[in-house]
Amino acid sequence: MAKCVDDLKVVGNKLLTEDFCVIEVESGKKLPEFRPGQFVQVRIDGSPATFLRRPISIHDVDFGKNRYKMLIQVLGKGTETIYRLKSGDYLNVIHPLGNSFTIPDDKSKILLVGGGCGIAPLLFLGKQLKARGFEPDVLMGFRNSSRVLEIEEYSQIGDVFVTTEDGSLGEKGYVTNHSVLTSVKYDRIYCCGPDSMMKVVAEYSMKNNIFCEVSLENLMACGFGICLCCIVETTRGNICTCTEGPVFNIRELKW
Amino acid sequence: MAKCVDDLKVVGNKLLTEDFCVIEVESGKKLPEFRPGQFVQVRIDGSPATFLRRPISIHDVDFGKNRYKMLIQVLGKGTETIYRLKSGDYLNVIHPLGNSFTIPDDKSKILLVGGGCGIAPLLFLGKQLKARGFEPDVLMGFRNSSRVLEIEEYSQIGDVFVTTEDGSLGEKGYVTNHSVLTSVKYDRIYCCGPDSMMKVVAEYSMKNNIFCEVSLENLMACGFGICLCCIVETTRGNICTCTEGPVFNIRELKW
Amino acid sequence: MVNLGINIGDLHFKNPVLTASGTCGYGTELDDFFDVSRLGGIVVKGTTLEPREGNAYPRMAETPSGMLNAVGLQNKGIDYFESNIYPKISGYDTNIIVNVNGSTLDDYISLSERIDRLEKIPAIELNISCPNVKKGGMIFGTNLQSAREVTRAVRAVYTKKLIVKLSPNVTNIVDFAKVVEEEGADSISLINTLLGMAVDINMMKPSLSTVTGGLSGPAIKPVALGMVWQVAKAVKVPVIGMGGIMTASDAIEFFLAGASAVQIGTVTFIDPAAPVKILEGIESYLQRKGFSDIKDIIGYINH
Amino acid sequence: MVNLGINIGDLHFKNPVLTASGTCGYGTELDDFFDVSRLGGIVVKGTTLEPREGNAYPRMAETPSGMLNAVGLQNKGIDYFESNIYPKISGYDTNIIVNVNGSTLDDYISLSERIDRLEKIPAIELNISCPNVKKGGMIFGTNLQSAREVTRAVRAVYTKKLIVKLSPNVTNIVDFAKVVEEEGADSISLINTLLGMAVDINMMKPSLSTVTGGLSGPAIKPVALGMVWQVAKAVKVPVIGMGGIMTASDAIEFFLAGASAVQIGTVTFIDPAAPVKILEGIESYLQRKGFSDIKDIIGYINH
Ligand SMILES: Cc1cc2nc3c(=O)[nH]c(=O)nc-3n(C[C@H](O)[C@H](O)[C@H](O)COP(=O)(O)OP(=O)(O)OC[C@H]3O[C@@H](n4cnc5c(N)ncnc54)[C@H](O)[C@@H]3O)c2cc1C
Ligand SMILES: Cc1cc2nc3c(=O)[nH]c(=O)nc-3n(C[C@H](O)[C@H](O)[C@H](O)COP(=O)(O)OP(=O)(O)OC[C@H]3O[C@@H](n4cnc5c(N)ncnc54)[C@H](O)[C@@H]3O)c2cc1C
Ligand SMILES: Cc1cc2nc3c(=O)[nH]c(=O)nc-3n(C[C@H](O)[C@H](O)[C@H](O)COP(=O)(O)O)c2cc1C
Ligand SMILES: Cc1cc2nc3c(=O)[nH]c(=O)nc-3n(C[C@H](O)[C@H](O)[C@H](O)COP(=O)(O)O)c2cc1C
Ligand code: FES
Ligand code: FES
Repeated sequence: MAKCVDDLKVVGNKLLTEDFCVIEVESGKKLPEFRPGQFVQVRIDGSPATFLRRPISIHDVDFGKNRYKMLIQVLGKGTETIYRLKSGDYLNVIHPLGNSFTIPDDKSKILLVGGGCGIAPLLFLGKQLKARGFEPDVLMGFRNSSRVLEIEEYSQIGDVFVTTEDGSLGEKGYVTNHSVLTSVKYDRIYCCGPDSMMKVVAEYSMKNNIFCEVSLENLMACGFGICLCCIVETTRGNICTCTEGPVFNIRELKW
Repeated sequence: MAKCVDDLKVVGNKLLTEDFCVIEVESGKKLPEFRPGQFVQVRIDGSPATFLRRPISIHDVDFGKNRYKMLIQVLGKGTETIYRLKSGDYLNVIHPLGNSFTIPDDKSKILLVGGGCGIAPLLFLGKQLKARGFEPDVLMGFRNSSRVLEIEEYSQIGDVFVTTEDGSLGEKGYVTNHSVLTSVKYDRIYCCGPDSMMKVVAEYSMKNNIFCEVSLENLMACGFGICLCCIVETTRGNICTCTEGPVFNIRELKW
Repeated sequence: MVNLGINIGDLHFKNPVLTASGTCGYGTELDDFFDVSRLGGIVVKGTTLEPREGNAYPRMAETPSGMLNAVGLQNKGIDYFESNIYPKISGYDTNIIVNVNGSTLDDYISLSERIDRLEKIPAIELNISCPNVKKGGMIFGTNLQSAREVTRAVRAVYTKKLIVKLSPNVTNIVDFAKVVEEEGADSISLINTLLGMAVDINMMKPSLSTVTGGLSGPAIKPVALGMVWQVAKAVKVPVIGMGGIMTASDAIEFFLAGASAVQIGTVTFIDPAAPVKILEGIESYLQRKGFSDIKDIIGYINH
Repeated sequence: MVNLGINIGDLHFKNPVLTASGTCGYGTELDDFFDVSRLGGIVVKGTTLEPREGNAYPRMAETPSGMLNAVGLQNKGIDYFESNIYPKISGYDTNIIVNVNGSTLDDYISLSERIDRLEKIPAIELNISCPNVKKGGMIFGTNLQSAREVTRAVRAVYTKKLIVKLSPNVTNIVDFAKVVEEEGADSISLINTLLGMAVDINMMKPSLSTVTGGLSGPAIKPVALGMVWQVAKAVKVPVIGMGGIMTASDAIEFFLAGASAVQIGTVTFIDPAAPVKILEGIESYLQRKGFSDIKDIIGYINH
């Protein structure tokens, strides 16, 4: 699957909260074959503070219209610039990048676990799983109810469970405390979120011998394997998150 | 007259040609007392190529509305950014900067000579002269008729004479060849334009013993006298164009 | 309340934000924009014994996130300073520091002696690092023996606080820091500009009349931070950091790396009120992080 | 038609645009974006005798118009290169140059001997300037005697074209250039990264696991240009310039300053097709200015 540089037209920008939005872009060309878990590298023009591109997950894809979505959380200058884009603006990207979540061959019971902005790649993953006959559950953790994102979207995939740190929506606490984990026996967990969250999910999965893949958000300079800046320590040595990841089986990681 | 930093609101941007525009800005505060020949330092955000501010002349002032105009010629990233501004955008400036043209006390016959974008400060100057009872003539040189700027505006000041290099409007050739210079006896010439043009005007004025002031466009880093980058060699030594100029009597310059 | 005061020996600075030499004139040029007495100190323009005309125009070129200058220490000399500038600025309620330059050892000595007599100047900054003059300047700052000699000679005649400003254009800045400390410097400031160059490809000639010049601005911040960190670990005297500071956040990087004070340079050209904004930003950072004293964060990353 | 060819001795480069080591992998990573055989050369990733895991994460920090890296020469070693990479890349119709690294003199010698035997590698670039490894690396490039020894030793065993890559972290780069020229270098390339640092003020710790790292990108272009200009005037061998080249216009600055070829580094991370765009831009500049040969503009500003 060849990577390429493309100028995408912004066709929509839905502001979810003060610091989250879903931006939809369209290519003038046929989209390459994206797989869930992959990401794109977005060029941010117009600031000396955004010299490098910014990695952003593929949130949802409409292959028919050659469109895809990105879920953006504003952290600094780069994401702020994306947040401010309007329909008609253009966004230069390199895509598609990285490996992808493993779609199982067997009849697994699957849980998607996302935290904050980390839910981004799970929508595309969930939709692909559903299209292949799986019925994944979705467990999402947020700080509080005002930061809960896109529940309706994820409800299209399967049952959605929520935790908030303050209990303002769903169960109180962290995702690993949610009751669904004890009431349902999952074969596979796919997880993306803050490192701290992914580590407890990984630990939980290890202990319960559940297949688990996590998607890492290491700092990247290039995104396509030439700078060696994004490495993670694995059983195979230091390897690049951008080409061998961002998705890793937790058994490979030296966590 | 205290200098200050101000955020000005763009209230209009008249595109004159592909690379010229007149942008009008408004201050929320009372404008300081601008004098003709002075300039402002415009901050250009959004590009590593425009680290420093850009000096731009004060083209016209409406003290009543706290508004003023700038005539912009697109040369690079900085002026291009200004050219693209729309009503409602903001422009951060330091103003007012520099000295000003000398308004005579006597009843002089005055000629304003401008070339290309160099006509910018002459509109404000001409209007102030007219307000004080002078009847200045205006002589403007352009490359060709498609680059002729704002004749109507300058016609409000006095008689306007034009030269174009290809003769497509007015007399053919350079300003110093224009017939008005031989038909009218001027006491004073105020000039702004490319160095090459100002040098011939200065030479002409010297030879004919005419009082002549030119406005220089030296490269500036600060614009208010602290960097010492904008110097010009004068009879008083190396002095700053931004504080002792941009207007100089040609007798001072070591041209 | 946050304590922002720092000391160089027994010389107190009410806060650690100073202006950098050559980028704030004599302070008076900034009067319109803010009350310069709010700052910890003002390091005035590079001064020499005799008046200097500096280099030919063009003296400036913009570069990515920075600029090159080739001013070449244009100034009216110490006599003019003493009679015309000193009276005007000695009323500021802040530490006024003169940046001392010379082409020969004797220049440095005579100039320092002269300034020693000026009551309201509690310190000098010995500039052995100017890349823009043919004689002297950087030569002193890029040769260990010369750096030692000029510091020793000035120390012998100058009785107040002696800050030595180092050049970054050296293989090992720590060697220089140690030498000037050994010779009695009360403080070390760094970095001066990096040697650099730009070419105008349309005119097909160098952008500066001198071909090479001094690079300043955010582009050099990483280099400056690296050197400040190395020097601060290696010497006991307080280190004054500078190079590319645009915001309070930049300044805080320098404190965390070991600087006891910072100087604000090129940013002043773009935002003349930057020094005081940076001062305010440092204060609120300390409050937000729960520190009551600037000294708590100096060299923090080494803890 | 414009002639873009240049030579290093009898080694011909069809054009003067090469990729820089460590910023283009082995060339293959760029296959998706353009035909790498269009370039004058590919300088592959820094290679060592033994595999190296490199430094710990984080290895990267963004800085104003630049970035810091602390990769630390991660690579799978010469054996892996020979059996797995070399076969894949030796088909490119361009000069493939291996960037040679070592911790000891013997490392450099053995590695150069090994590479001398690889038929499709017509040149090596001796990296005596990596700031990101504790042993070797920059030590060789910041000490004149070591620079001399390593160049001499490699020259004694390596029979093809020897390019020596210099470190900018020195007081006088010309001294180093002359020494490696004396010892038989066929070409000199510069600059490697500048030593730099960044601090994360929220975490209150260094941004890189190694504290300091190597600064690259447009921020360093003025420094690189200044050094290329100085070196090109001082030596007879062709100079390969690099440091912050983003556009054809940047590359042309280097040619005008005296570089016979350029290497394209960090920009490739942002625009993987940049090398070939720069190549095209150089060609149209020459046409616009009425030159028929790249050699006509090399060192033009000194005419
Ligand atoms: C594979 C991958 C997929 C990603 N997908 C998404 C996505 O779908 N939506 C989204 O909003 N973001 C995503 N991110 C994170 C996103 O790339 C960063 O938030 C963004 O680069 C920050 O840029 P900025 O200019 O806004 O902030 P900066 O000014 O660069 O940084 C602001 C602050 O955030 C921290 N920071 C920046 N990047 C990271 C990071 N990667 N990890 C941890 N801390 C960081 C910085 O240290 C700094 O403190 C993804 C990252 C990766 C590697
Ligand atoms: C006192 C003063 C008043 C000015 N008034 C006006 C005005 O009213 N309207 C207006 O459009 N421009 C005016 N200028 C010129 C204006 O400042 C420059 O055109 C502008 O800074 C160019 O910035 P840029 O980013 O667009 O181009 P850059 O990318 O900075 O430069 C593009 C090209 O123009 C050349 N250039 C840039 N600045 C100058 C300069 N000052 N002199 C000669 N060549 C230069 C550069 O060398 C380069 O080749 C004035 C300049 C001064 C000093
Ligand atoms: C235009 C200009 C003039 C300077 N003049 C002097 C000087 O006279 N003496 C001196 O020690 N440093 C001088 N410097 C260096 C600054 O004081 C400072 O060390 C350097 O610019 C780095 O800081 P910055 O990046 O914040 O500007 C000058 C810098 C600039 C840009
Ligand atoms: C991530 C990274 C890795 C690098 N690795 C090497 C290397 O292995 N060997 C080497 O000689 N230079 C290495 N360099 C330096 C570059 O080849 C080049 O000299 C430097 O980055 C300056 O050019 P640039 O500003 O165009 O990137 C590396 C640079 C970067 C950014
Ligand atoms: S980000 Fe460059 S190799 Fe992964
Ligand atoms: S532009 Fe700085 S002194 Fe004139």
